[in-house]
Amino acid sequence: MKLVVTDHGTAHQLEFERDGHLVNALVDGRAYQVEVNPLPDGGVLLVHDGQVHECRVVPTAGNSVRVSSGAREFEFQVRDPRKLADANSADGGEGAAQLVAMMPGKIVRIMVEVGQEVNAQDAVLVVEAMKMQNELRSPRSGVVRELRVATGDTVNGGDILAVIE
Amino acid sequence: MKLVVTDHGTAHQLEFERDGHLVNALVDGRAYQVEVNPLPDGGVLLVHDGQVHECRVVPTAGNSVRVSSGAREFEFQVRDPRKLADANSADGGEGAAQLVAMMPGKIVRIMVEVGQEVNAQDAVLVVEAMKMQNELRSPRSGVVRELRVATGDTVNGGDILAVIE
Amino acid sequence: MIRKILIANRGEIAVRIIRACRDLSISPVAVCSEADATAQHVRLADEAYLLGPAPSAESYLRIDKIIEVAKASGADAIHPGYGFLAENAGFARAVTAAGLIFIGPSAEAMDMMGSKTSARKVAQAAGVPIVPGAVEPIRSADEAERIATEIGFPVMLKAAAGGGGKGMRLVFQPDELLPALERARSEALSAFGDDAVYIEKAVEVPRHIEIQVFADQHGNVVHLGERECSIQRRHQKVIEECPSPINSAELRATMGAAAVKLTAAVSYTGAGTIEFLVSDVTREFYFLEMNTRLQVEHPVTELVTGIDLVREQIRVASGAKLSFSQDDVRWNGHAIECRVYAEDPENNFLPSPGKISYLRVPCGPGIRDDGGIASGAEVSIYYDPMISKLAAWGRDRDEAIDRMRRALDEYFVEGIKTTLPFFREIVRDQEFRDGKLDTGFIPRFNERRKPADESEAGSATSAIDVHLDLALIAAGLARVGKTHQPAPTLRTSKWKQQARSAVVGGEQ
Amino acid sequence: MIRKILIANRGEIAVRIIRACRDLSISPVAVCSEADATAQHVRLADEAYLLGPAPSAESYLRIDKIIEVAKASGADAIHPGYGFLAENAGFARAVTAAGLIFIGPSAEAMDMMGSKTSARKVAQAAGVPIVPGAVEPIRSADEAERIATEIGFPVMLKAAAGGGGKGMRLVFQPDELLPALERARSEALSAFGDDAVYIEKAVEVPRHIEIQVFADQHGNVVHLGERECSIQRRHQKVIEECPSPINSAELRATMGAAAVKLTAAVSYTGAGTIEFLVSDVTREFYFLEMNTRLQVEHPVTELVTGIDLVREQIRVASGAKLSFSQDDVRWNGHAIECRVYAEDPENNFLPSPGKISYLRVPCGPGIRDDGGIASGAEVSIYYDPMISKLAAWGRDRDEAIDRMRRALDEYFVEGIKTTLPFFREIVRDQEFRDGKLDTGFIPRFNERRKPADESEAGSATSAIDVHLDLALIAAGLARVGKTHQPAPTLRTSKWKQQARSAVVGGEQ
Repeated sequence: MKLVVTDHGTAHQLEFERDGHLVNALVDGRAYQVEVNPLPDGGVLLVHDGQVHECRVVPTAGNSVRVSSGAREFEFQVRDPRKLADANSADGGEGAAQLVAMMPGKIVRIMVEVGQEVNAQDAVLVVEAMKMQNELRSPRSGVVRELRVATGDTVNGGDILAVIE
Repeated sequence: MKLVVTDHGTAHQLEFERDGHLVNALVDGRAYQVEVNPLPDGGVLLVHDGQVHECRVVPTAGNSVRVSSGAREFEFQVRDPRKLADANSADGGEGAAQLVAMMPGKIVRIMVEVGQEVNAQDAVLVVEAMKMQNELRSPRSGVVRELRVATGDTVNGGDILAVIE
Repeated sequence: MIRKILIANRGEIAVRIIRACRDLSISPVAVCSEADATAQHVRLADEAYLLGPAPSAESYLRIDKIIEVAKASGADAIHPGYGFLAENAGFARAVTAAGLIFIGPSAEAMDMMGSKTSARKVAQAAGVPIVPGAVEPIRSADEAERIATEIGFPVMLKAAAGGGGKGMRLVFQPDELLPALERARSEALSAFGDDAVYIEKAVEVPRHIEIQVFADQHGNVVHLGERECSIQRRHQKVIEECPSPINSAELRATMGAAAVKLTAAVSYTGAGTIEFLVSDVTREFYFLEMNTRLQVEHPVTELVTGIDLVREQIRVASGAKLSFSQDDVRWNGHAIECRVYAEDPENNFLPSPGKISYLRVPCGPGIRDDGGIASGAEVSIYYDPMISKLAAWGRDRDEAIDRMRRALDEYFVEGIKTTLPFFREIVRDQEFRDGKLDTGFIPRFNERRKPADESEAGSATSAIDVHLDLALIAAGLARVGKTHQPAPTLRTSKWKQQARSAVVGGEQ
Repeated sequence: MIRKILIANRGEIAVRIIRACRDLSISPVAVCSEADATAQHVRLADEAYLLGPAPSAESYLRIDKIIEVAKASGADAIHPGYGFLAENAGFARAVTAAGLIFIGPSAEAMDMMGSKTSARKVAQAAGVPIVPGAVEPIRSADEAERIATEIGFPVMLKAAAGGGGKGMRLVFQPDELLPALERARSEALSAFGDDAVYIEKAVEVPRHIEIQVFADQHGNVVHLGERECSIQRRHQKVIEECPSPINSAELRATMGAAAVKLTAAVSYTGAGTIEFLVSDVTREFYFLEMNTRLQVEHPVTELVTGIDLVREQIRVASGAKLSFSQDDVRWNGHAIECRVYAEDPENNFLPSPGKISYLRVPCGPGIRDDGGIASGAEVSIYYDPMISKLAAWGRDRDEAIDRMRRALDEYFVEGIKTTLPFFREIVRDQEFRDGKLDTGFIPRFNERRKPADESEAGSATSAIDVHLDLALIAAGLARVGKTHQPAPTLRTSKWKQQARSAVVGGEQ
C-alpha cells in the first residue's frame, strides 16, 4: 500500500505491508516494524522498538484526519496517488478567498456590504456561539463579491459566509 | 408485544406498544407510560412520571438477561409465548444433577470416583481460578455417574464437570 | 429539613450538586432542555423534567417553568448552581414566594452585592478600598468619554449584572472607547438580559485574587482563604489555585478580614466570593466585585481546606449553623484547577462543539475531575463550552503541578478540540512553575510560545520525529482499515516474536 | 538519579506506579504477558515488553526475563509493586546483582521480615509482643497436631512466604487440622512457590490493624499511622480505613513506636507495613507479620497524611532523605477504601472473569479510584480478580462513608459480576457506620442480611416495586430492540409532552 500523507503542507511518502498484527512500513524511506493491536475501547496500540503509541484516528473532512498519539495531536491529509478523487479533494477553489464559519453559531453583525473594498484583517462579520462573540476578519485585501448570510442567520461549521476577491 | 419475564421463578406478564420515544406498557396489569431515550454510550434512559431509570440489558445465556437499573441489578428470563424455542430452552434436563463450572479455571483435585455414593454437600472436586481454590460440592445425594474432567484440566464457565444421579 | 432539591442548572455543576445531595441522602431533581434529554446531570438524578427547547432563554432561564416543576415534584429547595439564574434576585424572590428554600443569599443581599455598582458603594461605606471609577452604569456616550478622561486610560468596561468576562472590555485609547462600549453592551444584554455597563480605571500588572466567604443564618461569618485567578484569557479564568503562590498568611488574614466585613455588612448567608485586584508590587488590594453564588473554581478551596462547600451550602440553607469556625479552617497543601474548554487553542480558541467520540478521564492520587459529560455525548452550541474542571492537589505547589501535568497527559478527549494541549504547555512553562502570575500571563506566554513552535518545526526537519512517523502510519492504517478487519485475538505468536526481538535488539 | 523505571507488575498497581513516575518525570517501562498486550498499564507506559504466556509463572514471575528487559531498555530501577515478585528476596538480589536499583528493602531485610517465622523471632528479640505459636514451619503432620494441642484450638495455619489470605486456614477442631494443612500447603505452593506453613493461636474477636512505616538509607525511620483492616473475607481484606475507628492517638503512638523499633531492627529501607492483631476489649496488640512492600491499601494513608507513598519510595530508593520527619506527619480527616473484585457476591463470591462491556468510574469530591482496566477490556482468569480500589476521603468518618456510598452507587461495571452491590449494602449497615469492626464483621453482616433479603422479597408482593417493573420493561424493549431501530434524534415533541404531562400530573 502506498499513500501520501500531508502534514501542514509537508508531504510524506508512506508505504506499508500488513501481516496480521505486524506492519512493515517505510516513511520517507525510514523503515519501521510495528506491532498493531486494536484496543477494546477503540483506537489502536502501536508498539515500535518497545515504544508504546496509543493512536486514535478521527476523520474530519474529505481526506483529512486528526490523529492523537498520547498527548500529541496531528492533522493530516491522506491521499492514495492511484485515486483521482483523492487528488482533487485536497483543496478547494483558490481564485477567491472564502470566509468560512469555523463553528456553528449565529450571525449577530455584518460590517461590510457587497462591492465594498476591504483590507486584510478588516472585520467582516461577528458570529456568536456559546455566548462568545467572535469577529471574523478578511483573509486578504480585495472586494467583497458575495455575502451569503444576513444578520440573525444560524450557520454551521464549514459554511461559506462571504467571498472576497 | 406480549412477553413473559421471569424473575427468580416469579413470572410477570409484560405487554407493551412502542411509539417512537414513548412506550405504553402493562406489567401484570399495571399501566406505565415511559419515555425511552437511547444513551450515547449504550444503555437506555427510561423516564416514567419524571423518575429517571438508567438501564443496561446484557444477555447472559439462552433467554436470560441481566438488567442493571442504577445501582440495582436483576436477572430475568424473557419468553415470547408464541415461540416454542423460548419455552423449551428455559431449563435443561432434570433427571440427573449436574455439577457445572461456575467460572473458567483449572481442576486441581478430584475427591470422588465414578460409581461412588455421595451425600448432598459432599466435596466433589476443587477448581482453581484467579489463585483461589474453590471446592464444588454435590448438589444432591446419589451416585457419581460421570466424571468429565481429570486433574489438571482447564475448564470453561458452564462446562459440565460431573453428573450425579 | 430538606428532602428533595431541584437543581436549576446543567453540566458539571449540576452533577456536582447532585453528588452533594447524594452525600446528604437528599433526592436530586434535574431539569433539562431538549438538547440535554440524555445529559449526564439527567442520568444521575432521581427525577428529571423538561423545561423547553435548547436556547437558555426558553429553558434554563425560564423562572416560571422551574418553579412549576419544583412544586410539582415536591422539592423543598432549589439550588441555582452558577451562571443562568444564580445571581438573579428576581429568581430568588420567586423561589421564596413559592414557599421553597433558595440555596443562596437573600434577594436583598443579591440586590446589594450582585450589581457591581451598588457593591462598590457598600465597599466604600465599609472602608474597603475600591478601584477608582464610576459606581453607576454609563448612561450615555458623552458620560463614558467624560469619566474615561477623568480617571485616565487605560480603562475597563464591565457589565454591571455579570461576570465571567462577558461584556468586559479593556480600552487603551479614546478612539476605541465607543465601539468597545457598544460591544460590551451587546454581550451583556445577550448574556445577562441587562445591558448596563460601568467604567473603572484599569490597574496594570494586577493579580486577580478572590476570597471565599461563608455565612450562616445565625450571624457567623468566616472566610476560607484565597484563590489566585490571575491566569485569564478574554477576562475569563482558565487556571485557579489555592493558596495564591504569594502564599502570605498576613495578606490572607487582611484580605479575609475585609471580605468578612463586607459579607457581614449585607447580612449575607451561604457561600460567596469577594474578588480583589492585588498589585503584585505593593500588595495593595482593591475590591472588585462579589459573586453571590458558588464559584466555578470552588474545588481548589475544597481540596485545600477539606470543607465541602456545596454540602455546607445545603446545610446552611436548611438553617443549620456553620459546621466549622474560623479557627477550624486550615490550609493544607496546594491545589490547582484547569478549566477544560471545547475550544481550539491552535485557532484563536474558537468554540469547538460536537460529539465526543472517546473520553478518557484521568484518575489517581491527587486528581479530581468535575465533569458533566459522557463518552459519546454532544457538546452543544447553546451553552458554555466548559466540559470539565480538572483539579490536582499536592503537598506543595510543585507536587500539585507535577500531578496536574500527569493528569493532563492522561486526559483524552476525541472528536472535538479542547484546551488540553494549551494546558499541557502551560504546566511545563518556567514562569508558571515560578508562580509569576498576573493577568498579563497568557499574552506573555503566547509570545514565548511562538518562537518555541517555530524552532520545533525547524528541528523536525533535521531530527527524526518518531511520534510523527508513527502517527503517519496510524493514519495510513486507518485509511486501509475500512477494508481490513483486524484479527480478533491479541495473542499471536508474531507479537511475541516482535517484542522479543525488540528486547534482543536493544541489547546489541 | 533514576531516569527510567521498569514496573514488574500489572493491573492497578502498575498504573499507580506509572503515575508516580510521570509525576517525577521518570520514564515508565511496562512488562506484560500475552493476555495483557493491550492492558491499561501497557497503554499508559512509554515502553512495553512481552514476558511470555498468560500464566504468571511464565510471565510476571520470570525473574530472568524481567531483568533482561530492564537492562535492554536502559532502566535504572525496578519497582515490583505488590504480589508477584514483590517479597521475593531472590528477585531483589538478582536486580541488585544486575546493577539496577530495587525499589524496596534490601534482600537481607526481606529475608528477616519476609518469612513470618523469622519475623516473629525478630519481634521477640525486640520485645514486641507476638501471638502464641510456633515460629518454625511445620515439618510433619505429627508436629502440627502436637503444637495445636499445646497452644489449644482454635488455631490458624498461615503460609510462611505470603499474605493476602492465600494458604491461610482457621481450624476449630482437631479432626479438621490435617485436611486444612494439606489445602493450605497446596495454595501456598501455587501462590508463592513455597509450601511452608506455620501454626499459631487464633485470637478471638480481634481487629486487624497495621502500621505504615517508612525508612530512608540515612537511618531515618518514621511511621504514618495505622490502617484498620478488620473487614475481611476468606482472610482477605475487603475494606480498609485510616484512621482506625478506635481513633486513639495514644494507641497510634504506642503501636507506631513498636513498628518503628522493628523496622529499625532490620535496617529496613523504603515503605513497609507492620501488621498487628489488636484485642477490641483490652486494646493489647500482637505483632503478626511485616509486609516488606507497598501495601494494596496504601491510598487511605495517602489521603489522610497527604504523603505520596510511591513517590517517596522512588525518592528513597534513589538515595534521597525522607521528605518529612515524624513531626511533619499529620492525620487529616478519614479515608475508606473498598476493593472492587470481579466476584459474584450473590454466589458465594465465585470469581466472575469476562469482558467489561461498560464501565462508569465515579468521580467528584473526595473520591479516588485506582483502576487498572478500561471499558471493553477482559478480566482474565489468570490473575487476581481485583479490578479497582475505590477510596473516599471525608472530614470525618461519617462524611467519608457518605461519599463512599454515593461513589458506589455511581459506579457501573457491566458484563461481569462485581462486589459493588455487596459494598453498597455494607456502607448502609448500622454496625459498620458505628465502627464496630473486627474480623467477625462479615459473618455477622451476612447473618443480618439474610432476613432483610427475605422480608424485602415478601414486601415486593404487597408494595409495587417500580424499579423492578421498569427493569422488566427494559428487558422487554431489549428483546424487541433486535428488530427495531430507535429514532436517532432525542428531541421529539412527544418527549416534551410526556415531560410536561408528568409535571402537570404531579400538580393535581
